Amino acid sequence: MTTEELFQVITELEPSAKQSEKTSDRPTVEVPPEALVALMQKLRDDPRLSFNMLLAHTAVDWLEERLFEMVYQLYSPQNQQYLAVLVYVPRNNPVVPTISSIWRIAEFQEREVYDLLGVLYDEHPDLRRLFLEDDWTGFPLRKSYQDDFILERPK
Amino acid sequence: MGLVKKEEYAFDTMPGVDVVLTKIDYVVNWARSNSLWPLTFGTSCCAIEMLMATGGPRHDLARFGAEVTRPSPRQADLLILAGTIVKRMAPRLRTLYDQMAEPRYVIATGACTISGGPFLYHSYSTIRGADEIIPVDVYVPGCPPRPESLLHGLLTLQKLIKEGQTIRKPGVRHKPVISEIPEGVSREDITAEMVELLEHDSVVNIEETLGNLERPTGI
Amino acid sequence: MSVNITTLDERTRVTSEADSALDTEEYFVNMGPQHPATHGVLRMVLKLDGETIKEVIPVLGYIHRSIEKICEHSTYRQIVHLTDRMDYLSSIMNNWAVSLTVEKAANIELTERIEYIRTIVAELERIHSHQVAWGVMGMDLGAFTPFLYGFRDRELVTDILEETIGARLTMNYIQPGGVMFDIHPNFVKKVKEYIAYFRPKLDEYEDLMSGNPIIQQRLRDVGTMDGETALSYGATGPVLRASRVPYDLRKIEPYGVYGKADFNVAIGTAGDCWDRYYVRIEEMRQSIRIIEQLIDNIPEGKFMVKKPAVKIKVPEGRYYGHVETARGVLGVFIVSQGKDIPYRMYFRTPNFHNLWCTTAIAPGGRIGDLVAITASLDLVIPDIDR
Amino acid sequence: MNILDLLSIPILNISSSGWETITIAQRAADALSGNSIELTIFFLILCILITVSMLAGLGMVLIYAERKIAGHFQCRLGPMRVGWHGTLQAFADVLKLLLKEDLVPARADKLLHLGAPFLSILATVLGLAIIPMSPSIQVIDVNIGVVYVTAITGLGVLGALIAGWSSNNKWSLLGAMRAGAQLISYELSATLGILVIVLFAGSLQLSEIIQSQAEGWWIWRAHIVGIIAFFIFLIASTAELNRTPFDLPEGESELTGGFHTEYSGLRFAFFFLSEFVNMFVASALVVTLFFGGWMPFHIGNWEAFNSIMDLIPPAIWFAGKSAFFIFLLMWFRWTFPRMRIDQLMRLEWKILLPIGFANIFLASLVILTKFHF
Repeated sequence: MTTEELFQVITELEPSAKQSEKTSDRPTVEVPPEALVALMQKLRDDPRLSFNMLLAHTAVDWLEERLFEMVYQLYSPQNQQYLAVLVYVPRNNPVVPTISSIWRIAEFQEREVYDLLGVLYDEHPDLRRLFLEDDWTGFPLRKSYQDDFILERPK
Repeated sequence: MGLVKKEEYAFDTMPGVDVVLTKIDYVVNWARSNSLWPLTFGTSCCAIEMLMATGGPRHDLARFGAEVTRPSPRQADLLILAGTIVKRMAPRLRTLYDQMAEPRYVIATGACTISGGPFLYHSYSTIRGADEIIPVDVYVPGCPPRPESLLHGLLTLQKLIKEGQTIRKPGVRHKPVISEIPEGVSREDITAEMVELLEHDSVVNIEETLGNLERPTGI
Repeated sequence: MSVNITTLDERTRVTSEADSALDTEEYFVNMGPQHPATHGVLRMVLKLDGETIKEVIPVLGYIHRSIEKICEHSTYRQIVHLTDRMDYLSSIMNNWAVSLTVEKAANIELTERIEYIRTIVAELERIHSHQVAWGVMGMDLGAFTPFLYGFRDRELVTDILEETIGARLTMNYIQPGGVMFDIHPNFVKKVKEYIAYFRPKLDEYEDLMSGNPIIQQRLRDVGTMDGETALSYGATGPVLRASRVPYDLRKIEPYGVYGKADFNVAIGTAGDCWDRYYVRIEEMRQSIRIIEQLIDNIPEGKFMVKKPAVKIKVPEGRYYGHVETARGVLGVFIVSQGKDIPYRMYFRTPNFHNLWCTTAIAPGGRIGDLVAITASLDLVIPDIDR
Repeated sequence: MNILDLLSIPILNISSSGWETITIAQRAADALSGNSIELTIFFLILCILITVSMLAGLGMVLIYAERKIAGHFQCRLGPMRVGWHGTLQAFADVLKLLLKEDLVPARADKLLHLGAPFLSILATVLGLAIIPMSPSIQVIDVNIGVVYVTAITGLGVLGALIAGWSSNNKWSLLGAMRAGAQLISYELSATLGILVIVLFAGSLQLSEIIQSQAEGWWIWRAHIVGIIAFFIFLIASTAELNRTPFDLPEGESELTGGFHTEYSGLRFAFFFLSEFVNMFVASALVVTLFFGGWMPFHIGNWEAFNSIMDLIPPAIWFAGKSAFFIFLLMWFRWTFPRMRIDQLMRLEWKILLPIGFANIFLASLVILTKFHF
């Protein structure tokens, strides 16, 4: 399946998903948060695509654009095809629907993103800190994170 | 040595007591230094090189009688800190140390445990040196140190135990601290003070320690 | 909308009380952070009924060293040495993952020699990693001797690697743009000697562990995981392959010179602990095959196409690259703004993903089964926490 | 009475003094009836000395042996630096353990926690007392010796159970429960194994069991039945000793230390010591029941060979045979992995116990039909 065919199938499945203009080395689609769960479900279950593996999920903090970019890396063993799904949410109200009902691992990847970047997941079954203590304040991977403990590397 | 301190007044009027007590002290220290059972504890990379490879056939920690790794801190004498200590682990490490029975010794291996190592800068969670949490007797540098270094560290610790020079009090450091010496103080003064501190700290009254510390239970 | 943030205390509160004297009561027990079976500082809160496991709640973060934060302030060459310390048993392969992604992004052409050296060295390290996994599996099941046999043979691999690289564990060898040093003149000879030595030793491993009826009892039909579950939990590497999914990056999208080597992908049939154990043994055999085919054909050429002093700049964009380490797929996600340091760096580590399989397969078993399962997943904790 | 008289007592005379067993307790009673108070006291002290010195001496020797044997099994050397080839290693270990701080967890049951190790070591000492080490070295010879041994082993379980329960630690409790379940279960099989020999020997007394093997050890004479009983007893006693592959109560990689997780110093040393000395007691029992105890090795009517064998003192025979079984137990430990708790129970209740019962039935048939040698 070529990349063009892939995008064709995806827009057919979910009209709100569109090819991303961001530079990336994988085929990338952008989708609004509301349509994320529906798109993911179809990406996994559609026999033409069957993206069975959620390889990675993380988020990028774009401080200047005031956005969180949620990245989902998918792989389809059947077609040997990679796909990256991007979702943008505003930085002041970062809420994304959870996809842990589709891939079990998403539950834990989402917990990691919540822990380090403070993105909240709607309907998440067990949203709590993963690496840091429950009483930790702030989200360290945010670009705006301030902590007196951190030592700067001398130039 | 608690034994010595407690019995001192009862015996010191008798002639020849010094010799006897020194001999007892020697035997006790000999036993302690030759039977260092490490705790099965390793946090990261250094654990492979320190406890596992050093305990392995080529380097064979058993030659020094230190291969009996005890998984329970109550039965261990030696805490080999192998790997980074992070903020979340620090209170647990303190608990582990508190759960160990006296006499207990600590060897800090690897750059991370000594200073934070490669995770020193820009890290929001790495503790910069395990000796901020528990007293450390011997430092073994490297990232990770070679097994031979740990063997050398172990022999150094044995030597320290035989000389009665181990550290029992948190906050006291064998680590050389390079900083500006204030005016009016000479290097010799500092050395003398450190020697005094070390001598003072190597004497621990077991009765007192038992009475003062409430020890946490459970793992 | 319902965002509900919980804490560990709430999660581990005992809810059921025994109704009568004959009823059993469930209780929570902490396994770790200091526990011999967790190979480091993993903590698992177990909900037990007697000895039967009802629920496993892994609690992480006891070795969370904020590598991703440090990466945002480090050049790509500095990042390579941080990856050593994630999965220290496949440090070379971790280096490779970063180098591969950076090279693809920055369009760095490599010589044949570099690819050959990288492949051989990585396979040597895969062997040594599986040796440790094999030995530790024995130790967790209560047999201490395999552990020492594994380390006996591992020492010889580290000898070979040390001669070329200068380090025993955290190699820091593969760099963006080549390898740090050319191979030692003795390298080819010693690798051949080692293969001749290790091939019969593999049979000894099988004699000592595989054939033992107690090992068979402890591993067979324990922690069975089908392919669907494994994919859903994001498992990769030997864990996924044991569940009958032949997903091996070395075959699917060959990097290095894996495309030129003839080897098979070992897969299991049942997906139990035994399969995961045996897939590793078979992978050692396949690694030997790969090395044997490549070792005589290392071409001449440069071993480093970019000088170490040159700061590599990655053009703006998002890059995802991955390699097959000894424990699964290590993915590297770089968001670059065109500078010599990344804007955001994310590591998709194999152990983080493999770990969560325990929550699916351990309940219903005994404590002894959980120990077998964690041993068969072959977890390296700093790789989980990063 | 002077010191030379003491030397003439057969106990210090290493040569074999016939196969008639005279226990030390018996000697003390004789001395008392002969109105020789010094001799009575001497023998009573000897009783204590033998058990205690056996406990300490054997403990150290076995600890050293275990570490050295383990080392050589694992392609390394074991202790080398303390004394010649590490011979003083065990002394250093024991001395260190004696001088180590004795901790009681804050919320533990103090009395029981402190007492449990003594119960454990008491069982071991009592077990040592009944072992016939040669015709003249046996502290006491109870006429229900076999029943006594079984009862004493039960006492050892109590030590482990109390230790685990009183520590107020979940891992300890799990270990204690495992110990209780395992030891009580395997006690049955061990007893069934012993019973076969009791049937053949016609006595419960250990010295008489040995006497009954004057014409041949039961492992040969009771042929199939004896061999089955031997294997059942060996497996069951390994399980009772908590040795690999049955070391579940301590299972380091599962329970961190099992019932003795919370013990340190002297009290841990007691558990440690009693575990090792129990190994000797079990081996001694195997030897006594199946391999003729201190009887020399005889082959049919090879008179010359037999008379050479007779020259070796019985104590040496006994020590040699026991050492072999101790080595076997160590071999097990450094080869086998650990079983799982349900597999352990299945092995006992579904395999060993039925075979044991069938074996007893078979043994009765063999005895009735006089089908043994």
